[in-house]
Amino acid sequence: MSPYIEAGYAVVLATLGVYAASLASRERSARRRLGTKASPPAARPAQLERQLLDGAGDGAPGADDLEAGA
Amino acid sequence: MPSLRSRLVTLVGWLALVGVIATVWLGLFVTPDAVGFPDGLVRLLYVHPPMAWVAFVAYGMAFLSSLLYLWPRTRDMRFDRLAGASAEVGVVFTGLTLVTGSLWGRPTWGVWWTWDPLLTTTALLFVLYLGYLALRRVPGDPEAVAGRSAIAALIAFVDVPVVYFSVSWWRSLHQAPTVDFTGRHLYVHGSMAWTMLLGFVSFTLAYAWMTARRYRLASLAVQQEDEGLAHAIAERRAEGRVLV
Amino acid sequence: MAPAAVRLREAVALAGHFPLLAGVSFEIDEGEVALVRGPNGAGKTSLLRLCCGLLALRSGEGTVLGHDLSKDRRGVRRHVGLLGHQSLLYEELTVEENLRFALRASGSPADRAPAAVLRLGLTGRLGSTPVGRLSAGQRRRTALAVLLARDPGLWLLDEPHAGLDQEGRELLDELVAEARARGRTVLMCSHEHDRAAALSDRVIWMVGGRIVKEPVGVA
Amino acid sequence: MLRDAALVAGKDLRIELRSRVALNQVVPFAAAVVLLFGLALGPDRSVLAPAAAGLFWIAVLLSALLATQRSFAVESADGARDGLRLSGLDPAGIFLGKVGAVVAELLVLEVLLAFGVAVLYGAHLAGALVLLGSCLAASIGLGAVGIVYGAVASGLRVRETLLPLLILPVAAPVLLGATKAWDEALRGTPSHALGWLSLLAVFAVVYVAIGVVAFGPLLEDA
Repeated sequence: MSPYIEAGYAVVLATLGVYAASLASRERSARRRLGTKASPPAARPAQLERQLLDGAGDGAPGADDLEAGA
Repeated sequence: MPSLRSRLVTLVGWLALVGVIATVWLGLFVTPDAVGFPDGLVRLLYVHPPMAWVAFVAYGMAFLSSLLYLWPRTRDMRFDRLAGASAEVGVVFTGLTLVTGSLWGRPTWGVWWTWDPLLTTTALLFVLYLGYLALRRVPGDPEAVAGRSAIAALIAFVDVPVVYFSVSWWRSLHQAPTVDFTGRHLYVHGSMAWTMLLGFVSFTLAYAWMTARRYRLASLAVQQEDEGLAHAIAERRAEGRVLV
Repeated sequence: MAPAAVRLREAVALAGHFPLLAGVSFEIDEGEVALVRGPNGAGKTSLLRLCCGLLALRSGEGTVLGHDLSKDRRGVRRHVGLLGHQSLLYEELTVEENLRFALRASGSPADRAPAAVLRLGLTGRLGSTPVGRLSAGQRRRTALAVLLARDPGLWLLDEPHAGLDQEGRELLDELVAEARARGRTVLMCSHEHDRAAALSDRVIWMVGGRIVKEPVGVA
Repeated sequence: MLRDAALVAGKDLRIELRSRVALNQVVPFAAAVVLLFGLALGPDRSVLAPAAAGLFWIAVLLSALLATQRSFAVESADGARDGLRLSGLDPAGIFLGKVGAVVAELLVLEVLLAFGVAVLYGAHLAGALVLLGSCLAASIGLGAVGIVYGAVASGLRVRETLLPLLILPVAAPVLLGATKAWDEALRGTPSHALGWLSLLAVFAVVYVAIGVVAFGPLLEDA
């Protein structure tokens, strides 16, 4: 079998593997920076905005406690 | 307990992994050599066309979500993140399309690159979407970045058919030997057809899994920015109180 | 026309991630001249840019001359004039060319241009020199001439006196007084406290991106 | 909208006449590119003449990049960009006006460059109708893509490096179509160029349409 075939398969598998690994590691470091559990993404920015303005801070996932009554 | 969505993503991930391994195993060892393709070159057909197909799907998804973002009623930052994620995965697969394409060309015509319409278009797309990704990375107000990127994705995708037709016209003038990559006119033995189909399905699943993970990564980044924003507004307020 | 020319409620505007305005609420009636005071970086200029639709409203509500800032911030621009630190003019074009372009672009009649040029003393050779070769003060007068010729419903003046000579400042005071007499609304921010205060019906204090009551001991 | 377009085009062209950047810098740049091709490919006419169309259009493509960047540099002086937003001009009008100005500059450049190429490469210009037609369609296409991407990249510091990377791949079909149209004309078979002219026309229409729709939001966000 021509060596080009193995080369082709090897390149495909290696690249996809490396990319998948990079996704996983980038996600781990992002979570560590956030210091949160593996929770789903937080409320959308607009929603977060409203909570923040009226200082409710009702424990939306990922949003830590904000000083009330700004 | 991870939500239903992330469990679904994990499931897709495993399915993709199993599918890819099966395709490789079938493609390299089980399926027979095909007539007309010297020393087993047909086996690249299980890998190369799916790469091109997934790249095209990825850019189509980026185009669609950009359109949805631009349409005022359906405007939502999640579409912007989806477009970015899909385009990034698309660039990875486009790169692989080019590599496997030239690996195909080398033994067949003794040259790394033939100006074949499909490959040339893919090369142009590779550069085009690298530009798109570069544009996305330029810092700025989230809405501004999203708006810019959506329009760039719009332009890039509209360019695909234009480039393809102009290149194929151009190539047809030179009548160079171009083997039809999708191997349509190749007599496809039973097991080969299944392997090819498996290749398409499993690489598409791989694309779906990667895009989902990249999307979640983008959401985390946004969440991190929002934390910063909340902090910034609180700080800004403190600046006010100190003077009052 | 709605009584309030400008009405903002809890308006938030961002530059990237920095909150320029962190919840601003106030109202200005039509024909009123309001002065915004406060330390540097309090968000005065951002407030003016928000009112002319240059700055996007991230959250909260805002209407200017009946136009809703969150939905139709481009619509408000024909009725608003901004005199800022930058002249917003093309340096290669002459004073008259800039004036003509600005007037025709905003759809105002071009016949008011000569009167404005005369009033601002930009006559003769000055009128035909490219703006790039003018001094800062003369550029400010040219921008003022454009504003006077357009005579929009809402005048937004960002430290208008800066860069003008003594004669220019007196001229500016007259123009603001005349605009008020014509029922135009003026929102101005300035560090020339006594001079600006004399022109204004009301003073608004801004600190940290918000409107505050009368702060103690703020310069 | 067309009234605004004429106003903006007039303003851009007046600024160009006053500052003469296109004439004094972009045309010499194109001439330099054409000369460099001559140096690179050697003086042999049998090599240069057949390649004349391709070299001509690469020079035009690169010049179009400079012209569109110049078109946006005009707005950046002293807040003129905010002035444009505040002017209440219809964004589609601003887009068409700026494209019109760039197309006018490109056409002037192309006419001058055509003689340059004829002289330097010894290509004899024939089939003038096809030559002009392709110049017009290609220039409109290039102008439209340039101005749209110019607006996309305008507010950014990395503008100079990002704009070429964005525009060139998209403009590839224009380079292809225009070169082929010119080849047919120069070879004396202008009728064959019809297909390529229609490609250029389609490209121009598509990207002008995208520009008219997209320019409003783009002007706001940048």
